[in-house]
Amino acid sequence: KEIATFLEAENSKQKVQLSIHQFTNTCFKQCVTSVSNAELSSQEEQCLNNCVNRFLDTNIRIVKSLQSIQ
Amino acid sequence: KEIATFLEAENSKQKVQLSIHQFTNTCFKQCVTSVSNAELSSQEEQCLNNCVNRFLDTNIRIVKSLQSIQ
Amino acid sequence: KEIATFLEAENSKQKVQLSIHQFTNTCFKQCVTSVSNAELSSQEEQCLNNCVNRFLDTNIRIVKSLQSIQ
Amino acid sequence: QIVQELAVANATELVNKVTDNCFEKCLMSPYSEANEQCVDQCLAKYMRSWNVVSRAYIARIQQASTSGEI
Amino acid sequence: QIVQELAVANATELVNKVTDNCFEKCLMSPYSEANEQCVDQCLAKYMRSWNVVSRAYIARIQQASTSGEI
Amino acid sequence: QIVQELAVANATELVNKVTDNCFEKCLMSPYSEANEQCVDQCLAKYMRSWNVVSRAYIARIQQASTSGEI
Repeated sequence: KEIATFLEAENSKQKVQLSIHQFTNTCFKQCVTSVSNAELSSQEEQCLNNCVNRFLDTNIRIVKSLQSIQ
Repeated sequence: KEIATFLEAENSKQKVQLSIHQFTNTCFKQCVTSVSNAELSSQEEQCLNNCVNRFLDTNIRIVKSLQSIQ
Repeated sequence: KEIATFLEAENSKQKVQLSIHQFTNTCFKQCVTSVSNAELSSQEEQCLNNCVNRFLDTNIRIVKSLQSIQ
Repeated sequence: QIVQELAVANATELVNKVTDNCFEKCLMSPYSEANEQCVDQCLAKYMRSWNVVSRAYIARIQQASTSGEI
Repeated sequence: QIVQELAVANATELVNKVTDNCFEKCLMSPYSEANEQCVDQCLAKYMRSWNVVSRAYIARIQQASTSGEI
Repeated sequence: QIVQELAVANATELVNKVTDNCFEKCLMSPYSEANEQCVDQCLAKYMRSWNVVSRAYIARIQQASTSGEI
């Protein structure tokens, strides 16, 4: 049973990691247009923050709508 | 043996489902340009129909060509 | 033990195959703009060669940088 | 239990693809504003598209199956 | 049997990637017309590209392996 | 051992996504020139973006978890 709990915790952590990889990929493409220097501008950082939050808003709204249809 | 038949049928159904997800994703991107209302226009619906059929035509032609090369 | 060696060799071959599929997909999109005939032009062929080599350069540089950070 | 796992996999695939498509159509970098109305219409349109694609694909499979093509 | 499964997986991957690329290059929304000549040329060009990429990649692996890089 | 396999999977995913994004941002068809400075800056910017996205996502999960949403 301890092994099952451990595996489940690892599985959740892995899902979070994969979501972070996916969001970084999507949001970097949209928010970071220039790589002429190595620092993020404050606009880019704000855009990345908004991007994650708006993507999650969209995801949650869609899940709720689909659940209410069923 | 019944279990094998059952699993095979489920497997085929699942492949069809995955193809429908993939086609909807590809064809929605191309055929539905505006989401300013919730209805599909008749052009959009026709485009979606054509998109599926042309994609399958392309797929079948490529499979046949590759088989004839072998 | 022979089976393990055989499986490992098959596994490496499969990874090489998958990389070739991925590179062809990426580089074809960028280097082959016209399909008005069935032959590759010398520019297209050069572009495909460069594309693979530059992609690998990029990949190797990133792996080395990430290793040096750790 | 397999049937249930496949249903979950299908629902997850649907949610992911609708989220990607509707995020792309409704939200623009710098992502400072939400657009719930657009997401709702986009979801409705995506589900209608799913039905059109599904009917077209199944019609095509049945046709191929009747004519002995597959 | 594993070798055979990998060969099938490779063929499927090839068919999927050629179909995606040649659908994208040869067929335009609203997808009302087929374009078989374009698909045939595109397939021929994709297979030639596959060969160029394959040679370039394998040459690079062998070079790295000779110089002791990997 | 599972933890180690997940760490390897994560590192591989990171390398693949950085390579894709930085190849796209730094190298242009016909790919005749390397651009190592651009790749280095792009990698640095990608890692910073990863951190921003990671913080934003985890903050959101914790918020949802506190408010009992999930």
